[in-house]
Amino acid sequence: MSENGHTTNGAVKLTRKDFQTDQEVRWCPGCGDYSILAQVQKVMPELGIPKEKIVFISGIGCSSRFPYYMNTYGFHTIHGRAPAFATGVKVANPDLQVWVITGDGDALSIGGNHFMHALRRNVDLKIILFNNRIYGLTKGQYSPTSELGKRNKSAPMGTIDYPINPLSLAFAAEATFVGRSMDVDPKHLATMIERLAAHKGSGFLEVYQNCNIFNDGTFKNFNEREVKEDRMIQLEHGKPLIFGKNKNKGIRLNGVTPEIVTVGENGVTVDDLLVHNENAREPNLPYILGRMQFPEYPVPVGVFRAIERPTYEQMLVGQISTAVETKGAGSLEKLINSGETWVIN
Amino acid sequence: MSENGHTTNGAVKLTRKDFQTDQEVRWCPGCGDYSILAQVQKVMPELGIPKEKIVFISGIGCSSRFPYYMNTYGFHTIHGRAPAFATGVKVANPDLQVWVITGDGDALSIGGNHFMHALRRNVDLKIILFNNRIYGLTKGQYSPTSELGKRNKSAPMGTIDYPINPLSLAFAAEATFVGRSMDVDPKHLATMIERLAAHKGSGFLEVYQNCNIFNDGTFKNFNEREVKEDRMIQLEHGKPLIFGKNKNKGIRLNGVTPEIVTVGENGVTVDDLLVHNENAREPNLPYILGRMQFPEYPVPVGVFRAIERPTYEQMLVGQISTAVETKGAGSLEKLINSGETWVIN
Amino acid sequence: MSATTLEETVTKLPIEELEAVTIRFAGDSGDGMQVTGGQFTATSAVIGNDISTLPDFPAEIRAPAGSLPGVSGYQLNFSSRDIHTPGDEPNVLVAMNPAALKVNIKDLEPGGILVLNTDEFNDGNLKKAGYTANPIDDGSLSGYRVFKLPITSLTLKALENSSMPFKQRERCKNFYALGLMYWLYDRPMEPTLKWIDDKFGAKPEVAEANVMALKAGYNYADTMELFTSHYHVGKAQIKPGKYRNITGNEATAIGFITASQLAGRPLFYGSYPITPASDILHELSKHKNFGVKTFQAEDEIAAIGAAIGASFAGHIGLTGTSGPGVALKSEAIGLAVMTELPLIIIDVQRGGPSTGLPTKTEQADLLQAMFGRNSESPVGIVAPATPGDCFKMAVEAVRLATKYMAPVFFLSDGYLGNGSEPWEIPSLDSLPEMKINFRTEVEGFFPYMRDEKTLARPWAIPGTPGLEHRIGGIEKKHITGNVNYEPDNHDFMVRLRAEKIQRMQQDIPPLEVFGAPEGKVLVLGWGSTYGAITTAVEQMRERGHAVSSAHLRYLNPFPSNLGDVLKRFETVIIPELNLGQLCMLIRAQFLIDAVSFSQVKGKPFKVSALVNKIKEYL
Amino acid sequence: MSATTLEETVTKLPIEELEAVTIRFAGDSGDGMQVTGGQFTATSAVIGNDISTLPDFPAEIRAPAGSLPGVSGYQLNFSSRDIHTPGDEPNVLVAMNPAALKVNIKDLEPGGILVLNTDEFNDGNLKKAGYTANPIDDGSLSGYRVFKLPITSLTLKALENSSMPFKQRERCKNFYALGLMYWLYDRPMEPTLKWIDDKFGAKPEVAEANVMALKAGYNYADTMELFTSHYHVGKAQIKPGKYRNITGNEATAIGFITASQLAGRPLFYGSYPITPASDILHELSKHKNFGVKTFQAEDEIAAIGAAIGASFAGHIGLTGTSGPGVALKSEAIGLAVMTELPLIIIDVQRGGPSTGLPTKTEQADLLQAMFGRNSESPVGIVAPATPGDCFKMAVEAVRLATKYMAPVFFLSDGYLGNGSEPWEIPSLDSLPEMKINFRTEVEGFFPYMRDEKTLARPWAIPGTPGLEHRIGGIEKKHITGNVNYEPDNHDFMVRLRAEKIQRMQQDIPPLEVFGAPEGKVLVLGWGSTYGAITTAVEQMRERGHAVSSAHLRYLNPFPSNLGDVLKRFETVIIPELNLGQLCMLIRAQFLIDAVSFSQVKGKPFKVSALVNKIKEYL
Ligand SMILES: Cc1ncc(C[n+]2csc(CCOP(=O)(O)OP(=O)(O)O)c2C)c(N)n1
Ligand SMILES: Cc1ncc(C[n+]2csc(CCOP(=O)(O)OP(=O)(O)O)c2C)c(N)n1
Ligand code: SF4
Ligand code: SF4
Ligand SMILES: [Mg+2]
Ligand SMILES: [Mg+2]
Repeated sequence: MSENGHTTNGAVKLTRKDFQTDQEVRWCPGCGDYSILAQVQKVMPELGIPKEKIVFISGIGCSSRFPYYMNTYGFHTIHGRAPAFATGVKVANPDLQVWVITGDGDALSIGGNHFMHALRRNVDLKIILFNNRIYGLTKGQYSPTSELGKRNKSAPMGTIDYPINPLSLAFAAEATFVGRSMDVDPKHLATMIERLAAHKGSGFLEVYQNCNIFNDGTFKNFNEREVKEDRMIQLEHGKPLIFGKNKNKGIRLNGVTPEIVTVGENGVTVDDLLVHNENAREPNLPYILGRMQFPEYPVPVGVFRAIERPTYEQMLVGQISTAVETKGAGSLEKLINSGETWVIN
Repeated sequence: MSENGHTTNGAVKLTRKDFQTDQEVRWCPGCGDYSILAQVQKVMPELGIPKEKIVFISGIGCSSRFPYYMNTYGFHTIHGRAPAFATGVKVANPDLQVWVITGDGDALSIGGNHFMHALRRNVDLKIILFNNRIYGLTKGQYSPTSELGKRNKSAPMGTIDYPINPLSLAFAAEATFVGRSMDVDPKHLATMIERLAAHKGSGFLEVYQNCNIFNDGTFKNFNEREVKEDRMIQLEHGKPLIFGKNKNKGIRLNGVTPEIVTVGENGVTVDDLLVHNENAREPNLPYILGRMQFPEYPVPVGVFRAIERPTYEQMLVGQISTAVETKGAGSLEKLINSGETWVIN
Repeated sequence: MSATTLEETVTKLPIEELEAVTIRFAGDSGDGMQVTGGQFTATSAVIGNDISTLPDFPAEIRAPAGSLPGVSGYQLNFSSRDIHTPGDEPNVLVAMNPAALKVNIKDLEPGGILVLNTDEFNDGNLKKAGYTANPIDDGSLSGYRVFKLPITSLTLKALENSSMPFKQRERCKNFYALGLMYWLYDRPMEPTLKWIDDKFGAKPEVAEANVMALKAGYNYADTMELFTSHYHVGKAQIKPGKYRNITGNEATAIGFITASQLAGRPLFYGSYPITPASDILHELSKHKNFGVKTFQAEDEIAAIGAAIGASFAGHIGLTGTSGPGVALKSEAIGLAVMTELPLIIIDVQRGGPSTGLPTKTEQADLLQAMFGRNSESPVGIVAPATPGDCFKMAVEAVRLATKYMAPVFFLSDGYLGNGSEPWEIPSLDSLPEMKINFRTEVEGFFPYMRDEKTLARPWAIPGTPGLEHRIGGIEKKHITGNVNYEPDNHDFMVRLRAEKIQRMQQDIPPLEVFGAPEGKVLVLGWGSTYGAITTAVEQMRERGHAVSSAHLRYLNPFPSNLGDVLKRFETVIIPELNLGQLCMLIRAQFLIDAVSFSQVKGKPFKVSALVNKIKEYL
Repeated sequence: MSATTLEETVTKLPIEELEAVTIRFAGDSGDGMQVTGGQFTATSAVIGNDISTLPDFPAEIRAPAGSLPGVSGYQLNFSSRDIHTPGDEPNVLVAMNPAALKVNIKDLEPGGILVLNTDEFNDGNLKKAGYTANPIDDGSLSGYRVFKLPITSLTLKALENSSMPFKQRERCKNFYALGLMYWLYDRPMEPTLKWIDDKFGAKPEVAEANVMALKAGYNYADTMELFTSHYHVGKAQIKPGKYRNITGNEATAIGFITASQLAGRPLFYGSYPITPASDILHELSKHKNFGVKTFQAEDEIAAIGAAIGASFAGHIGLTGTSGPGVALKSEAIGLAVMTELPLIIIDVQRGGPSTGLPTKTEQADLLQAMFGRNSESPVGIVAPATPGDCFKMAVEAVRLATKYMAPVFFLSDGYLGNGSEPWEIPSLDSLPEMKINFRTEVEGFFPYMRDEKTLARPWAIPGTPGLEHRIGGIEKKHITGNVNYEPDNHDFMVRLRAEKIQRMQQDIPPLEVFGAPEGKVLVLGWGSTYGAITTAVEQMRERGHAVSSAHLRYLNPFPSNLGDVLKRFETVIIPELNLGQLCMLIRAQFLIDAVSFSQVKGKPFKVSALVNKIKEYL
C-alpha cells in the first residue's frame, strides 16, 4: 500500500466508493469527463493514501467541477489560477498529495502562465488537463487547442488562432513528468493516472476528452476503435516505436524529423526504429514526439518524459532547516530587539 | 529603401537622429540598454518606413522605458501586458509597424501568457526581450531567467525556481521568427534587428543585456571578448555549425543530442556537422539548438527560425473582406430591422 | 370525443377578456422551453400585446435530464396595457416534468392554471426531482386548477406517421404544449408556422413534425373542451411604430455597431467568454461585414489591453465581460484613465461575490465600476434600463467616451442581457451625431493639451505624420504629456481627470420624473429594476398616492438636476439588487436620508414587494 | 587658520539651545544620502531626541549621475519635545550637487542654512541640473545663510594617505558632510563610529576611510569656525522604554512574523515585487528560521492564489503589493470572501492612477479596498498610523482575519513603508493572545456552520481525518456549504457575509479622541497623516482653540463609537491624501456634512496647511 512512496495511516483499505461524494454529478450525459472521474476514483484506493491527505484543486470549466465529486479535500477556485492555489497548499503542507484538474481553456488560455510557472518550479502537483478543444462551460467558444478554421460560437467564419500544443508548452516549462491519455481508453488512462500519482515533482497529464455537446468527435479521426491502432502509437520506455494493426509500422528519425516506416519493407528492421526514453535529462526526444500529429503521424500516448529533480517545496523546506540550523530557531524576543536599540529612562 | 518589403512615403531619407527624442535617457550609466537603443535607432532609418507608421509598445521595467526615447508613436503600458496592447494596435491598423519592448520579468513572469498567445496567433509584432536575468526596475529580485541558486534581494539563500528558457517557450508558442543577440555585439545586434524588422509575423528576438547594477556580468562567462569565440556559436542558414578561435570546432548530432566535435580529429569532417536550417516547418532543430547552454555547449546566437505563414491580422482582414463580399457591406438600416418585425399603427 | 369542427368550437366556448396574463413554461433544459416561450412572445407581440419576458436558464453546468438543476424556464407577461415587467407570479405554469414542477410551483398564483405533462411523472423522474410521493395524486396541488395531460404520448400519437426517429419525434412536445396555450389564449398560429418554415425549411420533415405537433396541441385543447373557457387579451395602446423583439445582449451588440457607424470608425471588440456576456461576442462576431473586429483574447486582461491598443490606433475600443472579468480588467482601466483614451467597458452583471451565481442577475458592480482601481481613477458610467434601452445607451457610451476621451462603463446585467422586449426600431435620423475629430494639425500640437469645454485631449492616432508622441501610465505633465513627478502637477492632474468626467454632465440629459415633480415618496432606480419600479409606482399613483419615480441611466456623473429632483420629496427610496450601492453614493453626495431597499436573490424585484415597501413611507 | 585644539574651540563658540531642527541631506542617488540621514537619525535617537524622518527616493529609474531625476533626499526632524512629522520646511539643507540644490531649495526656510559642495558646481553638472548661471555666484541664494565648501576635495585631501582607489575615496564625502553636521548640532560621533566598524569590519580600509572622513568633517567645522555658532537640541520627554529605529516596512514584516508566532501557525507570504512594497518581501525572506515561507510568484494573481491556498492548508496566508497589484488581486479576494478563509492583503499605497508616481505616497486605495471587486464582497480593513504602528496593526490584522475567518486589508503607504521612527519595543506579554482553533471534531461538522458570536465558519484544514470537504467560489448553502442557487439562500448569505465583517466591531477598540471630547472642530484622519494632524491639532490647542483630533486605525468596520464621537463637534474635517475617500464613507453613513481636505501631491501634508484649513472653521 505504500508502493508509490507515500505513507499510509495503516487504516483499512479504501474502495472506489470511499472517494465518491453525495453530490450529483452534473456533466452532460455522454461527456468524456465521466470516464476520467471513474478512473481517478478507481486508482485512488490503490495509492494507499488516506483521503484526508488528498486535495483536489481546480479552476473553472466543466472539468473543474471535478473536486465536488471527490470525497477528499477540494477547492474549486477561479478561472485559470488553480496551479497557484495548489502551489500554496503544497508548500504549506508538503505531506498532502495535491491534484490539479483543469481544462484546455482554464490551463492554456487564461491560466497559461500559472500552468507554466508551476511546472517550471517543479512543485509536486499532479495536473490533469481535460482537453476537449473547446470551451464547454461557456457553451462552445474555441479554445487555444481548437483547430485553425474551426467554426464555432465565437468564430462563425472559422478560428484564425493557430492552436497551441500543450505538450510543447509543458516541455518548454521544463515539466519533469509529461503524459497523454484519453477518455475512451479507461485502462490506459488508469495506468497514466497511477504513473502521475507516483511521480514526485510537477506532473502533467493531457487527456483527450470528448465534449459531446459542443465538439463531438474531435478525436475520433484517430481514436475510434476501428482506426486507433493505425493512427495512434503507445510510448513505452526502452521500447521501439511500433504501431499499426499488424504491428509492423514504426517511427524512425531522419535527422530530427520522425518518419513512418514499415518494418520489413525497404530493408527497415526494428533496430532502425526510434527507441523511447522517458528519462533523458534534455527533453529533445519527447519534444519531437509530442509534436507528432494526425494525419501526418500516428498520435502518441503514454509517458513522454519522467525525470526526477528536487521539488520546489523540498528546497524551500530545506532552506528553512538550514536557516534554523545556522541561525537557530527564530526568537521573537531577538527579532524585535534587533538593530540599533537605546533605552530611555 | 523598401528592400524590407515595406512601403515608403517617398520622403527624404531619415537619419538616426530623427528617431531620438528630447527626453533624457535615464538608464544607469553602463547599462546594456543603451547599446540596444543605439542599434535600434541606427537600423530604423534603413527600413525606409516613415516615423509616423512605427509604434513602440512596452510593459514596465527598465527596458520598457524604451518608447520614450524613440521619436515614433509609443505606448508605455502596464507590466506584462504589452503584447496585448500591441495586438490591438496592429489589428486596428495593419499598416503600422509594431514593436514590443520587454524584459525578462515583463515578458516571462507576469506577462508569460500574453507573450505566448501573441506569438501563437502570429500577429505581426516585432518583440525584443531585454534579458538581464534580473528585475532591474524594482532593484534586484530574481527573474524567471535567473540561475538556480542565485542569491539576490528576494532570495537571500538562493533562488529555488528552475529558470525558463525563453527560446523553448517561443518555440512552444509556435513563433515564426526566433533570434538571439546581445548588447555587447552591436554589429550582430543590428543585423538581428534588421532581420526581425523584415519578418512578417510574430517575431521574437532575445537580447542578452547586462544590468551592471544588479546583475553585473551574468553573461561574461561566455560573451567576453576573450572567450566569446570558443564559447558562442553563430547560426547561419544553410551553413554548418562551426565555432572556436580556430574555426575548427563544430556541432554534430548524436541521435537528438548535439555534441561538440573538433574538425580534423577522430576523422570528423565539416560534412559531419549539423547544418543550420531556419526554415523547417517543424521547429525541432531550432528547439534543440535553443537548449544549448554554457558551459556544456557554446551559446548560439543568430536566427534560429524564420518561417512564413498568414498572420492573424491578415486572416482577420480577410474574413472581413469575405463577409463584405458575401453579405454586402453592412447596412445599419438592415441591421436594426433584422429578425421578426411588426408594425403598430 | 365529439366531432365538432374548429369553427364550431370557437364559437361554442366562452371567451373571457383579460387585461394581462403571465405564463411560465418550464421543463428540462433539453425540452425546448426557450423556443416555446420565444414563440409565444413573438406571436403576442405581432398581435399587438405589450409584452415582457424573463428567461431563466439553468446554472452553468448542463445537469442530467430530469434533475432540479437542469430545469429551464421562460416567463412572459402579455397585456392589453402598458407593462414593464414579466409579472410577479405566473397565472399559468406549464411544467413538462416533475423537476420543473418542483422548482416553479411556489411561484404560481393561488388558484392558477397548472398544466402537467403526466408522461414524465414516472418513478425515475420523481426521484430525480426529490419527490417521495407523486404530487399529481397526493393532493398537494389542490390549490390550483390542474390539467393533467400525457403531452409526450399525445405528441408521439400525432406524429405516428412521421418518418423521424423516436427521439426527434418526442422532442416536438414543446410545440404541442405551445399549441395548447395558443388555443387557451386565442393566439393565431401563423407567425409560428412561418417561423418553423424559415428555420427548418431545409429539413422538411422536421418542419412538418413541428407543425403537426403545434396543430395537434391546438386542436386537442379545442376539441376536448379541455379548458372551461379560453381567454383573449386585447391589443395594447402601444406607441405606433415598427417593432421587433430584442434581447438586451442583441441590442447591446447592435447598439455598438450603430455607434461605430455613426462615428465612422470601425468597432474593435476584445473579449473573453463569460456568462452572461458571451452572447455579445457571438453576436458581434457575426457582423464582420460592418468592419467589426472581434478578438477572443486569452483572458480579460488581454481583451481590454487589445481594446485600448485599438483605441490608441483610432478604432472604437470596446471590451465586455461580467463582474469577475471586470475585476481582472481593473488595472488596465486605470491605464485608460491615465492615457485618456476612449474605451467602453461592458459589464453584464451577475450574482456574486466571486463565481457566485453565474447565470443569475444582480446589480452589485456599481461600486466596482466607480472605485475598483488603484488611486483616484474616475470613469463615466451609464446603465440601460431595459433590454431595448441597451441600444440607446450603447450609442450614448460611445458618444461620451469619444467626446471626452475617457473610459465609460456600460452596466448591463443578466436580466437585461438575456431578457427581451418589443423594441421600437428607431429611425436612423433620430440618432445623435457623433463627430470624431482626429487631430492631424502638427502646428501647436501637444498630446495633453485640452479642449476648453470638455477638457478632452486630442486623439492623435499612429499613422498621422508629425504627431509622433508617447503615452503611458506614469503621471503626465499637463499639456506636454511628458513623464512628470512634480507634486503640484500631480495634484492638478488628479483633479483635472476628475473634473473631466464631471463635465460629461454637459452632455447628459436631465433626469425625468415619472409622476408629479414633488410628493411624499420618490422611488429612485437604475438599471434593470426599471420595469418593476415603474409598474409599482403606476399602481400606487392609480390608487392616488403621491409617489413618483425617476430612473438614472447616467450614474457617473449624475444628471445635473438630480439634487433638485431629490429635494422635492419627503422620502427617497432606492430599490437595488445589491446592498445599497447607489443609495450610498446619493447619501454621501446629497446628505439626504435616502432609504435603501435591497434584494440580492439573483432575480428581479416583484412589483408587490416594491409596493409594500413604498407603503411604509406613505 | 589658527591652531586651536578641539577642546578650546568647543568652549569658545557659543552653543545655542534649539527646541527642534529639520535638516535635509540631498545629493545624487550615488552620494549615499540615505546612509547619511540614517546615521544622523540613529545618533539623535540614541541621545534622546524625538525624531521623525522622510526619505525621498528618486523615481523608479536610476537616472544619470548629476541629473534632476537622480536626486535622492533624506529629511529628518529631531527635537527636545514630542514630534510627529519630519517637519514642513527644512532649517538646513545640505546639497551635494547642483541638481540637489535645484530640486530642494524651494523647501528651505527663508534664512535657512544652506551647505553646498562647491566642487560639484562645474559646468557639466550645472547644465545637467538645468542651470544657465551658477547659483553660487548669481545672487539667487542671497536669502539663505550659505556655506560654500569644496567637500569632495576636502574629503580627498583627508584621505590622501588611503590606499583605496580614487572612486572609493571620493565616495566617502557623505561622511565628511555628516561630520560637519555632527559638529554643527553637537552630536557624538561614537554611534556612527561603531556602525562603521560593524558594517565595514571586514574591509578595514573602507572602515578607516569613512572614519577619517567623518572626523575630518567634524574637525574642519570646529577648527575653521565655519559656522558662527553651533546648536544643541536637548533630550525629549520620551516615554521610558527600549527603543529602536524602524521603517514601516520592517515593522510590517516583523509584525506579521510576530502574529504568526502568537498564532502558532507558520507565515506564508505570496508576493510579486513592486515599489514600495518589495522591502517587505526582502525582509521576510531573511527570516526563514521562523518558518516563514516566502513565495515570489509569477504575478500578483498567483501570489494571492498561493496565499489563499496556504491559508486553506492552515498557514497564516499573507499577500502584499501596492495599488496596481491590488487591482490584479481583486478577483481572488472575492474568492477568499466567498470561501471565508483568513487572508491578509497588504497594500503599501503609492501615487496613481495606473503606474502613477510609483515612488511617492498616497492614500487613495481605500475605496479600492472597500469596493474593488465584483458584487457585495466585504472585507475588514485596518490602517497603521505611523511606521512603528505597522507592527501593532499587523498583529491586529491577523487577529481579526483568523478570528472571523475573513480577508483583512492592511493599508500602509509609501510614506509609512519607507519612513522610520523610533519605536518602543513592546514586551511580548503585552501582545494579544491569538488562539487558533482548527476544527478536528468530526461529529456535527459542516463547513459552513457558524460560531454564534463571530459568525466565523470552522477552519478545517486538509490532513484532518473525517473533515474532507469541498469549497469554492460558487454561492454556498448556509451550514452545509454545498453549491446552491436558491434565491433566498443567496440573499441570506450576502447579508451574512456583510454582518460577519460588521461583527468585527466587537473586537475593535473604541476610537480615542485627542483633546476635548467635544468642541468646534474634529480633525478625523486615517493612515500616515497621523503625524501631521496630531502636530497641527497640538499647535491649535496650545493656542487655545477648541480643536480635537481622532485617528481611525480600523476602517471597516468603523469603531462602534465613531458616530458618537463625530456628533459632538460642530465641524468634522477629514484631511486625506486623496480626493475625499474616507469623507465619502463618513458622509454616507452618518449624514454629517464632513469637510474633505484633499491633497494629492505624492507627499505628506504640511502642518501649516492643516493649521490653515482648520482655522477656516473656527
Ligand atoms: C475570470 C473568468 N473569466 C471567464 C469565465 C468564464 N468561463 C468559465 S469556464 C470557461 C472556459 C471553459 O473551458 P475549459 O477550460 O476548456 O473547460 P471545459 O468547460 O471545456 O471543461 C470560461 C471562459 C470565468 N468563470 N471567469
Ligand atoms: C502590476 C505590477 N506589478 C509589479 C510591478 C513592479 N515591477 C515593475 S518592473 C518589474 C520587473 C522588471 O523586470 P524586467 O521585466 O526584467 O525588466 P528590467 O527592469 O530588468 O529591464 C516589476 C516587478 C508593476 N509595475 N506592476
Ligand atoms: S458541455 Fe461538453 S465538456 Fe461540458 S459537461 Fe457537457 S459534454 Fe462535457
Ligand atoms: S537597474 Fe540594471 S537594467 Fe535597469 S537601468 Fe540600471 S543597469 Fe540597466
Ligand atoms: Mg475545454
Ligand atoms: Mg530584467
